[in-house]
Amino acid sequence: MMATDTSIAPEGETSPSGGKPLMSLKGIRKTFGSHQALRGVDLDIFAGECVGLIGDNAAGKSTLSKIIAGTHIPDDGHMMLRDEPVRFQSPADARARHIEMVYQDLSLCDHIDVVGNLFLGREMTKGPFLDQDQMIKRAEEMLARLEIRIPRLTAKVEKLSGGQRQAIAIARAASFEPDILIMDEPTSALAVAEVEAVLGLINRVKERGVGVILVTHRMQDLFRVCDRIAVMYEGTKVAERRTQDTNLEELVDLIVGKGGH
Amino acid sequence: MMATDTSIAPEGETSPSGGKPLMSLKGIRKTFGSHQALRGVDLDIFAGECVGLIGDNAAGKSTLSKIIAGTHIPDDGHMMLRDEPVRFQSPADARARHIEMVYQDLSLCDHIDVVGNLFLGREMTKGPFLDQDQMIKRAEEMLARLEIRIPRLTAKVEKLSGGQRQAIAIARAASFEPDILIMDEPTSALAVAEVEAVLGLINRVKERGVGVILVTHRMQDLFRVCDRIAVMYEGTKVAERRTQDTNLEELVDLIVGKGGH
Amino acid sequence: MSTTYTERVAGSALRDFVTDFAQVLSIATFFIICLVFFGTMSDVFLTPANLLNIVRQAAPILVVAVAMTMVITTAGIDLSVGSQVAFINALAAITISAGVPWPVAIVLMLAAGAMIGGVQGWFVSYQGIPAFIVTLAGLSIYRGAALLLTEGYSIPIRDADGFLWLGRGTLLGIPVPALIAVLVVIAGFVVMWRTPYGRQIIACGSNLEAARRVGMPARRVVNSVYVLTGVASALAALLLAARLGSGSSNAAQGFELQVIAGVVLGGTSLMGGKTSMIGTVLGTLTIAVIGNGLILMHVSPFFTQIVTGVIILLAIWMNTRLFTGTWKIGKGASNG
Amino acid sequence: MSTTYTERVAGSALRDFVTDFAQVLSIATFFIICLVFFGTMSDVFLTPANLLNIVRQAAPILVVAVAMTMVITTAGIDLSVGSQVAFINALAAITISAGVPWPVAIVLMLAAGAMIGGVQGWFVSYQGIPAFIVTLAGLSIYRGAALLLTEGYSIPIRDADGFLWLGRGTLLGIPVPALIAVLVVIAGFVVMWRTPYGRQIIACGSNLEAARRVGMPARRVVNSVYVLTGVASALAALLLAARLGSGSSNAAQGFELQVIAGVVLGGTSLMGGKTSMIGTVLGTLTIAVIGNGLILMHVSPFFTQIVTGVIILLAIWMNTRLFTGTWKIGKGASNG
Amino acid sequence: QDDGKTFALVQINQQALFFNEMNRGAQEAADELGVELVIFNANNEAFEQNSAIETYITQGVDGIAVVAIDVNGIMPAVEQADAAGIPVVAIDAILPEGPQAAQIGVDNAQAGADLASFIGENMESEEMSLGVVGALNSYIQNVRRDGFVDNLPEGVSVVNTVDGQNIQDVALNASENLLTANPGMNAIYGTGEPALMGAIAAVTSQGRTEDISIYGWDLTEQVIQGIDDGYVKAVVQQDPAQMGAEAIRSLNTLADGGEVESEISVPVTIVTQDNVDDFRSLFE
Ligand SMILES: Nc1ncnc2c1ncn2[C@@H]1O[C@H](COP(=O)(O)OP(=O)(O)OP(=O)(O)O)[C@@H](O)[C@H]1O
Ligand SMILES: Nc1ncnc2c1ncn2[C@@H]1O[C@H](COP(=O)(O)OP(=O)(O)OP(=O)(O)O)[C@@H](O)[C@H]1O
Ligand SMILES: O[C@@H]1[C@H](O)[C@H](O)CO[C@H]1O
Ligand SMILES: [Mg+2]
Ligand SMILES: [Mg+2]
Repeated sequence: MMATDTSIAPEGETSPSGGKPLMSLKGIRKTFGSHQALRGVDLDIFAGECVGLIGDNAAGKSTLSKIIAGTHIPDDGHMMLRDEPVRFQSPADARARHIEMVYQDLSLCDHIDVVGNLFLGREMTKGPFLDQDQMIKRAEEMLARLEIRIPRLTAKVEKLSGGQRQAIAIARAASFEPDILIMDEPTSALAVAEVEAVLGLINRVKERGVGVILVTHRMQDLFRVCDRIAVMYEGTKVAERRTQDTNLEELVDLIVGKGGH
Repeated sequence: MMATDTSIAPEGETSPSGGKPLMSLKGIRKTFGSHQALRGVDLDIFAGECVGLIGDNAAGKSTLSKIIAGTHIPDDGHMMLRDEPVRFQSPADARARHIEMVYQDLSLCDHIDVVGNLFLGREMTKGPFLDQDQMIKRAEEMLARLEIRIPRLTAKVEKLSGGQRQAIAIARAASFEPDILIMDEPTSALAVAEVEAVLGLINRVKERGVGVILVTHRMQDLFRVCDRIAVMYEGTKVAERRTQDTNLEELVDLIVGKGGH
Repeated sequence: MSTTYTERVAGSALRDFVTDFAQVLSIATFFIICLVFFGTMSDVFLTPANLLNIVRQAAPILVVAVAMTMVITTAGIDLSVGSQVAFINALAAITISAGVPWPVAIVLMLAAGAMIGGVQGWFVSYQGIPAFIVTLAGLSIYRGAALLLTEGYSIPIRDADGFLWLGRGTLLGIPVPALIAVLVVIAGFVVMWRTPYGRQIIACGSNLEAARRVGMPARRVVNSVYVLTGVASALAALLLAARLGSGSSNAAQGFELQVIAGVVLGGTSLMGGKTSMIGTVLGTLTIAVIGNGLILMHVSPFFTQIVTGVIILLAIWMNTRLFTGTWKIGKGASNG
Repeated sequence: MSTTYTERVAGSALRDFVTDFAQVLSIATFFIICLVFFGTMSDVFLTPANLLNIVRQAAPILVVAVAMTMVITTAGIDLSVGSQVAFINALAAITISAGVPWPVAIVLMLAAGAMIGGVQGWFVSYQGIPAFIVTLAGLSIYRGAALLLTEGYSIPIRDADGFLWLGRGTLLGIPVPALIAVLVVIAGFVVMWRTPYGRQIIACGSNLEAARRVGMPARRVVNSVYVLTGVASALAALLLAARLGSGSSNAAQGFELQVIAGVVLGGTSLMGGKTSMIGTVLGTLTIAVIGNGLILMHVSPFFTQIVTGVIILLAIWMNTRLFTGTWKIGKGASNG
Repeated sequence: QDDGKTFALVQINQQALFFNEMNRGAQEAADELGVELVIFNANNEAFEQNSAIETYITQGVDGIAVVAIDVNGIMPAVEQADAAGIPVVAIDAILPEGPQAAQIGVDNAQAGADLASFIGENMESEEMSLGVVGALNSYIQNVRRDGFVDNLPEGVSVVNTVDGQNIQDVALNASENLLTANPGMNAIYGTGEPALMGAIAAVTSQGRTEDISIYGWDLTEQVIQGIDDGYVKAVVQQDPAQMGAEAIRSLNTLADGGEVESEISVPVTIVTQDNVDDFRSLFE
């Protein structure tokens, strides 16, 4: 049933640093009802690199990402963070370990304003009270870095455009010094300039030593930021390539199962 | 305040057919609270052509699309459908005129199964009852055409992956012989093969004489299916180009306001 | 390099079934436990006479619960049903006492119920006022109207044996109210399960804007479910009047909470979209069975309220743990 | 080719304000209309004595409404508050009658309230049982417990003048219950408006999963709001006991609906996330004012319930039309 | 004729004939005396009664009559009224020691006991097993239940007590279950109008009029029918209209500076087939 790519080069070789992985997943499985979302997946993430996670729709990319972020608890498998076994019971556990995620569904609170969503779960306070002024000031910086324009930071996010909402989710995850940053299709609703800004952001955080996982269907972006690309198929990881060793056609073939050349 | 591109060639010239437009918008305005989402937009859609609608995030693309689909009622402006003035009070009015839309937020009912969502508002019946068998049969065909795999058609859509959900929204809008098909970022969550399927679908329906409006941030797709491209900026239409007369760089410049060369 | 591509194997369909129907399975299990428990504790409980008794008593609640399921499925609520029952029940007694032939009175009452419900539904759907507020106002208004009509008298219904038969008679050995309730339940079940109208109700509760966008007459649908609670309340009022042989403003106090309790216990979600007509029936009957069983067991009336509450709570708790699979030992036991 | 690029001009901020606060503005307007109307109809209405009267009478409801606002903001509900009030109110009378010094009794009662609320909250948040069912069971259980404690009689509180002062005394000319209610309201307002805890409550109601995903202790927060309704109910029970000088299992029947009505009238949404503490205060006071005004106007008791219901309904209707801008004539009047 | 006096009657609810009759009697007396009467309906909420009394005090009415829900809880309001110089009289429910000027009505405990001894005097067989349909949420009815049960004669056993909650249809269900639960039971005692109505509907609709005897409180048309048919044996009938009238007359006297008896008793009658004819006119 397991079908990981056995012919791929051993771990050390695909890693950019040759060192120990920041995070390491082994044999991750997850079943929903009768549906095997993940059928035993291994994945390493190294500090300062970006791993692209690609695959057909419903291949299990989001499920795997959520497991790393503590949102789902795997049915089976092991996770190691800096050589230490971890078992996240909730996203709070993962966040405490500096793992942040941009969710595909964004996970915003529609009834809370832009600032509030940016600082959700990490509100700035002055004494026992929210420090709204300070948060607004920082929020402006956070959004400016993503080149997104939001006229009224105290407007509820409910009414914002798709791209504006996505930018908020990205700014929230990226702004609090994560060690591991998981981005599940972060640029799907963004316009050209904003996509550039996000790709720039990824390259910047990589330089700071952050390990990034980028789930995306935009193949051309992979080659601009990723060091390594993992391909998923029907709940398994079927291949892993260094970006410099592969090309678009190969990846597309791998995704749809015409791989293995 | 109005800032449409006045130097552009007159209507007839950008139209592929040289005939009358299928639908024509004039001076469309829409304000939400203090925010001018649309500040007077003109747009024509001709039968058998695909108009690309692009622009920065929050430029007003979705708002304009929703007005055509009857979801928003414009504050001001006129709409003509086949030379006849129309004023939609609700999406039902637009649907009655064979205008279908794929919404950016998908507009699925999470508690209803896949088949039910595909046929939402157009259930097949046998006597007074839903004809579930018939619907399942047709649903399989609808989804197969988009190359999407959904194992259990009677599963609630709530739990499906992002791409699966988007495919359902597309299949729903495209399958009922629309005259005008509006697609608001329909491929944002789709994998490579599925995107191809949607582009193929657009070309197929164009051949049948459908007028398609495609809102997208994936510039490369525009050149594969669009005949004409309208660029929006801050609630106005700032430019309109025939696809064959423009290129990627020009479009990107137009979007961010460096246009007008 | 060669990679091995394998397709997923579909797991047991039973697991999907259990997941999809967890709430109904849970209330069904608990219902059966109740039957067994009370059957063991009391000789009388499982006698046909007593079981028919329970269904007859539950009939008015069941009838309204069916319509309430639809209202709650649209993410609405109708708090006014008890007051509507009191009002129509009083009006029916007055109408019949005034000499109007009872079949005509029945039709008039059902029409009055539809009208009352229609007005409330209009405020909810076309005016966008929260259903809770509209029907809370209704709760006050119709109870007041019942008071005003009867001035506190309970109005006897005489010389209308056909009418009283509705509440007290039997057909083929089965109490008429029970038969009527069963018919209403079947109709409600079929509507929700297999008709476009039922689909519209679910869609409106799941995502009202989506329902509107696909061209459904969303407002009309939302309006209509309140018409249904109105008609159902009128029917329940007729059953009660026929059973009591009188109409009184005192009838059906707290009725709304009993009805809603049955619906929610059955798994229909107050947040809309999630619905189960079978669940409603089981939920309503469970509450009726507990009430009946405790009396049969001679539990002191000072304890009945406590015991009823505790049983309901523990039941739903036990079953949540059983069917959502969170009872797995060790990891995965907590969901966060 | 040259294209003209212009930026949007920001419209009037007033429009945003009106849109953002439509519901509070609406209930505030209506509250003022009520004051003016009853002031005109009755000489006594606007006298300080009567106004203080109203606040004192509304105090127990206000106290619980503040906590209820938080519960409803999390998309929950607490139907058991009336029964909790009855239970604690009876317990308090018994405790004080038994010779426990009243300050100790107060602390014990508040702790008991916290415990009751905590248990209910645990079922809701950690066990995932719908709040409606849990607290409906609570409604039954605590009313039953109160009955059992008192055996249906009322228990007088004697020789505890300090305690009775809480319900009857004044401080600087203002009734003590009113002062307590004002303090609770201010605390509630500040918490919801400007503290991380208030933000967590809103987040849990708006999108529970999102709140969890950003690392908020979502379950603990949901649990905690029920602790607050428990404590608030205990406080209300003490105010009532002190005002009535007795504890009775009959106290606070239908209290839960009054509380929830005030909260919902004030614009807090039963679907969660949307909250307004000022709205709650205005909503609760509006209902109190209508009750008081109708008595002063000597409206026949047969009509009060009808009139109350109609006023509430028409008020909210008028205001919905006024503030949502749907009153614009002609096109745009309908939103679909 | 009009000397501008206003009296308030603070009522429990208006869903039973009893209270409405009381209101009618009070209104007739008020009309007779040329005073204004305002009635407040508390809908069974004890603290609403206090609120209403406070409001009437601020408004400065000339006298208040109250049918208390919570006899202890009403006292602060009564004391407040007294402090404001407004006379208060209590109807039906007996208030504890306090400044109220008069207690009008029935001794419910005594009347309950009287009905019990009536049963003792008229027992047809040695044994009677009896079920009680009560209203645990009504203080007055609890008093009636205890007064009755505590004084039952030899040979009568209470097999079961159920709670009808003072609501007819609840009482009906409870009565039906009572019948099912106790096949050997041969009598029912209903402590108030809704309870009695529920018991009657249960017994008639289950065809048990042959073997069940019904006792209870408060006449209605159905009860009279039951007496005629023979299965309702004896019912305590109060004279609520007179209670209301006495209350207003007393208040009027008090407001004029006069004095009234501190206990004004309005006697009850135990209605049986023998004297039922006297009461038929009430319901015409
Ligand atoms: N909570 C859930 N309950 C049931 N099934 C689920 C759940 N979450 C995911 N699934 C199923 O697991 C499979 C994998 O979903 P996942 O979201 O991981 O796909 P994905 O690779 O992210 O796809 P996409 O590219 O479309 O976003 C899908 O078939 C989906 O229906
Ligand atoms: N219902 C609404 N209420 C208030 N403001 C709205 C509403 N709908 C849209 N807006 C505002 O109108 C502007 C245009 O939004 P729109 O969704 O049309 O942008 P868009 O061009 O589709 O952007 P994107 O590419 O991000 O999807 C945004 O600033 C948005 O906040
Ligand atoms: O005293 C009253 C009446 O006697 C009537 O039975 C209704 O309820 C009781 O409280
Ligand atoms: Mg995904
Ligand atoms: Mg958009």
